Amino acid sequence: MPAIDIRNLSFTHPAGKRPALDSLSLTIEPGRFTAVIGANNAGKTTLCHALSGVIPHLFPGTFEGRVRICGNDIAETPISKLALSVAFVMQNPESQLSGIRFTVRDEIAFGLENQGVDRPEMLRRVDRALESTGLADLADRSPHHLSGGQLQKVALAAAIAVDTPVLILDEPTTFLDPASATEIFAILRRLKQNGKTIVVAEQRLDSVALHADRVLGLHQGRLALDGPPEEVLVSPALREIGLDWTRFTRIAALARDKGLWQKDAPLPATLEGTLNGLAKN
Amino acid sequence: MRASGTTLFVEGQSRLHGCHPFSKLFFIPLTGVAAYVEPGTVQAAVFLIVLNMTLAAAAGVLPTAWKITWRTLLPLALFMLPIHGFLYPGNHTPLFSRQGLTLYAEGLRFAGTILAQLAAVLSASLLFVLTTHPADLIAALTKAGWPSSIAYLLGSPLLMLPAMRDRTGVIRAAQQARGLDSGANILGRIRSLPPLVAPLVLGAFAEIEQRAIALELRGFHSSASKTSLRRVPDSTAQRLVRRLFLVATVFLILYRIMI
Amino acid sequence: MDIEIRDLHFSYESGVQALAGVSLTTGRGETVALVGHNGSGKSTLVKHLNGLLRPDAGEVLIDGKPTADLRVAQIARRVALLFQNPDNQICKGTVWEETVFGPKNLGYPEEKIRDLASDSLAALGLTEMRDRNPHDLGFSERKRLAIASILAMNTEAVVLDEPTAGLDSGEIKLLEAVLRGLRDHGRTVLVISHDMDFVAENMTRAICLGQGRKQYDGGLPGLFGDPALLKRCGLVLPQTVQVGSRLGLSPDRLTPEAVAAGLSEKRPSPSGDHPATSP
Amino acid sequence: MSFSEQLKKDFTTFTWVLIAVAIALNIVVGQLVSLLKLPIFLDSIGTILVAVLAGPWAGGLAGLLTNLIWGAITSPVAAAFAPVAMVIGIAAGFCAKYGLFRNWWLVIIAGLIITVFNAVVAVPIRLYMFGGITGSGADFVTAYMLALGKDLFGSVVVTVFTSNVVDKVVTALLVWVIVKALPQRFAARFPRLATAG
Repeated sequence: MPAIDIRNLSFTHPAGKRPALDSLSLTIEPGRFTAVIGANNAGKTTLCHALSGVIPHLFPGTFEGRVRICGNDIAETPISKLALSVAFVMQNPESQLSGIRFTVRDEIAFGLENQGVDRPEMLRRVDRALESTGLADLADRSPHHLSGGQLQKVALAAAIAVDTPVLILDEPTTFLDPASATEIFAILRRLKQNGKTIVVAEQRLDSVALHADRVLGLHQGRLALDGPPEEVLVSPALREIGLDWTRFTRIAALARDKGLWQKDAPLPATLEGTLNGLAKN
Repeated sequence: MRASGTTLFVEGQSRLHGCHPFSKLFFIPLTGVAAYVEPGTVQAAVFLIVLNMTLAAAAGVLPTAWKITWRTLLPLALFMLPIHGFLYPGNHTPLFSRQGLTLYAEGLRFAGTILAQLAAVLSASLLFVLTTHPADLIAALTKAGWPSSIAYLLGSPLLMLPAMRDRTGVIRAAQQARGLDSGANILGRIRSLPPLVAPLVLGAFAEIEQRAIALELRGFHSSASKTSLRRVPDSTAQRLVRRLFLVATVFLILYRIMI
Repeated sequence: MDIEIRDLHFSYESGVQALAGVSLTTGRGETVALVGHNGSGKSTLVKHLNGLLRPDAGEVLIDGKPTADLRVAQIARRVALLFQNPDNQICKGTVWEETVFGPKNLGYPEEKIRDLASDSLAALGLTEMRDRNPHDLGFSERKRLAIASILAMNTEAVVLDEPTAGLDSGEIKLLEAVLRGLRDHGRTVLVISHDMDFVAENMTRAICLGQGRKQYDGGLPGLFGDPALLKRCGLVLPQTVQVGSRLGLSPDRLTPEAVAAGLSEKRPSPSGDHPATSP
Repeated sequence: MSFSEQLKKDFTTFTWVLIAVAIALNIVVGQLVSLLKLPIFLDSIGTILVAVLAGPWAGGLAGLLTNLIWGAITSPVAAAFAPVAMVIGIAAGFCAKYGLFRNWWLVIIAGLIITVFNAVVAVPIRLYMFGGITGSGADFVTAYMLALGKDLFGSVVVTVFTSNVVDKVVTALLVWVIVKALPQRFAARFPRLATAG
């Protein structure tokens, strides 16, 4: 059974002139790390919403098609039950806090409390989440005094604690500095190794190139690109959806123009790829 | 654990800190009714003030309680004693007279009584506020089966406040940097109000959607019976005392109505 | 316009010392990046440039005149400051009203306000949205609106705090064109940014703050060529310099084109079969 | 779960967060205004906003809890006036329900109505709990009325009314302006806006 199964999904916001998502169909196998890329307003956030049940449960608008997460039809499953199979981390670190927990530890436990997990189990899971996000030292601090990067890790820890098979993240690093962004991706990588299915909308294509197994490129609500990062991120079509190659790719392409790149060798999207390619020549 | 300056809560390990929040909460109406039920007699109020301040001392919060009590009651006293002393409608026993102004006994007694009654209720409220971490009250409410939404309304504004206060500072700075002059005369200050208030309100409103989504997705309204990481100790004795407080409060109210 | 800061000290009420003696000068047409890790004093420093904060010691001079006796609203004529979050400044019901808010406060003549506002909106690709409610727009559109409304004030110096956060690559190109325009008109531009790729390709000088002091002030190659400094200040190398440094190119090659040119200079004959360098 | 049940449920989560935000806004705006040294309080702006957007009961709850929380963060005395803040919210909600937030002069009438209801609850509390004096500038009005020979009750009524009327009218007007400026996306969440605005 695929972790995510989307059939002919369209969604139009009440005031929207065109659909935010337009006849999208795709499946994602369990344990994959999928990145969603695209210009602003391409539909990344709406897709994340559709994968976490925010759409159609919490947003007004026209919803067509079918989305299944771990076999549950999201339109027919109550959102509190969906919360058992999918967790969602949002762009803005602050507004996704519960708002009623006074310590990092209690904040991470919030979702477990709502599920009625018994206390010893809860303590175990919260400690594990603190450990795996490197937040153990901040456990007793107020979440409202943390930096954006730390808050985003709290949100991730909360998702780790509820231990859902699927994790959706909507541009989690937009407001973070590069060091925090790197840490977030390192945590995601470990989660993937533990078998989680991860979907992350992201603008930082260099991070996408390093971590994703598969890249979905959205353009005006449609699926314009779909493939492994080494294909999608260096495809000339990337520019057609309003994005730029990473500078690693651009350097390689310029080198190719100058004859400094092996003929017919694919362009890379990572630092190592570029260095290796240049070394080979 | 610190409440991180969100409320007046003072950290401590005293027995009063360890009491169930409801026990301390139920004591407030009892004090209020006891202090106000028999207007004109100050004894009950004074007894309660002494009792509450003793409890505050035992809990290690007396300095804070004392400071807040004075900060609250001093301005009241400064207005109340002269206004009632000179002008209370029931005045007829002059105490002191100078240049046509006469200070009367009845007014001063009236003002003194009110101040004592207020101090009694205030000190009881302070016992609760100073020794109860808001998280404990929220956990207690949830455990007692109150709707999670009510707990949310009590807790989340407290936690939103610091960030929102910071935002007012940033908004002021941002608009001043765009040439908004809020240091001018009163008309200018009134005119500067909408550009300061609008971003605050609209910005806060823009986050409502995300906050609501976050709550829903984390199962805030799930029908499962909820558990709590935070434990609020309670005891049979405390439950009994709470019931006693409640009965006494009701009795005093009935007594006042009957007599 | 010349901005001069002399031995600036500033501590917050909480007792945290944010600036412990910073001095710098900038002149016409300079585009300066202000970098450093979170809490290094960058935001505190720029708030002194238009009087939002007042120094504990030291002074800020604009064209040789101290700002100490000027009100913020007066300095706003000379130095415009964009804060990170656009929602902290958007206060009007339409994009147009929002854009003219600043120039109106500065008391420009109406015709000039109209021209400045239309030009700024056009530069940031917002012309078609002029009658929309800003809060019906997406985040990156609101961010561009905030930039446009600062630009419309037509000041000699512009300070931008994290202008690229939340913008996609197309929108960043608009911003880059705007910065080029400002530089060509001799305006002073100061940008706080974590986005080193953006800094590398658009700025001419970097000032790095750390622990409330200036850690570096000079050209970008000097900054990117000092690994110890970068580490101390929590900075990463731009992608171009990451490639260049591993291939033994000097850190003044800041664009992909410059790196590629460096590669061919290093190895004029493309047929050579030796590795360029070892990492 | 049927669609209408679902809609109802969605509406409430959104409304709960709205109320929480409004409570924080009351407190923060109240503090901002006192910083600007203006002769108004504006500390019921969130309450009235909620009342207009989500109805009298949501408004009442916002007012009630604002003062209880205020009591916990500054001084418990604020909590004594929680019923007053609640009535402000309820009154504003009914004003909006009956179409008084449609144009500026109706909004002024709404402000006056809110002031009246404010007084109905504030006077007894001020009178019986505080002996008519609350330690603020408004006490001078009370003193003046007493000096004119009015009884305590009459003096307190006049004080409460005069010290609130400008504030409540200005607050109502500001709420009206803000509601008009709300983005469509947001307004779509509140069916009541169709009748109120």
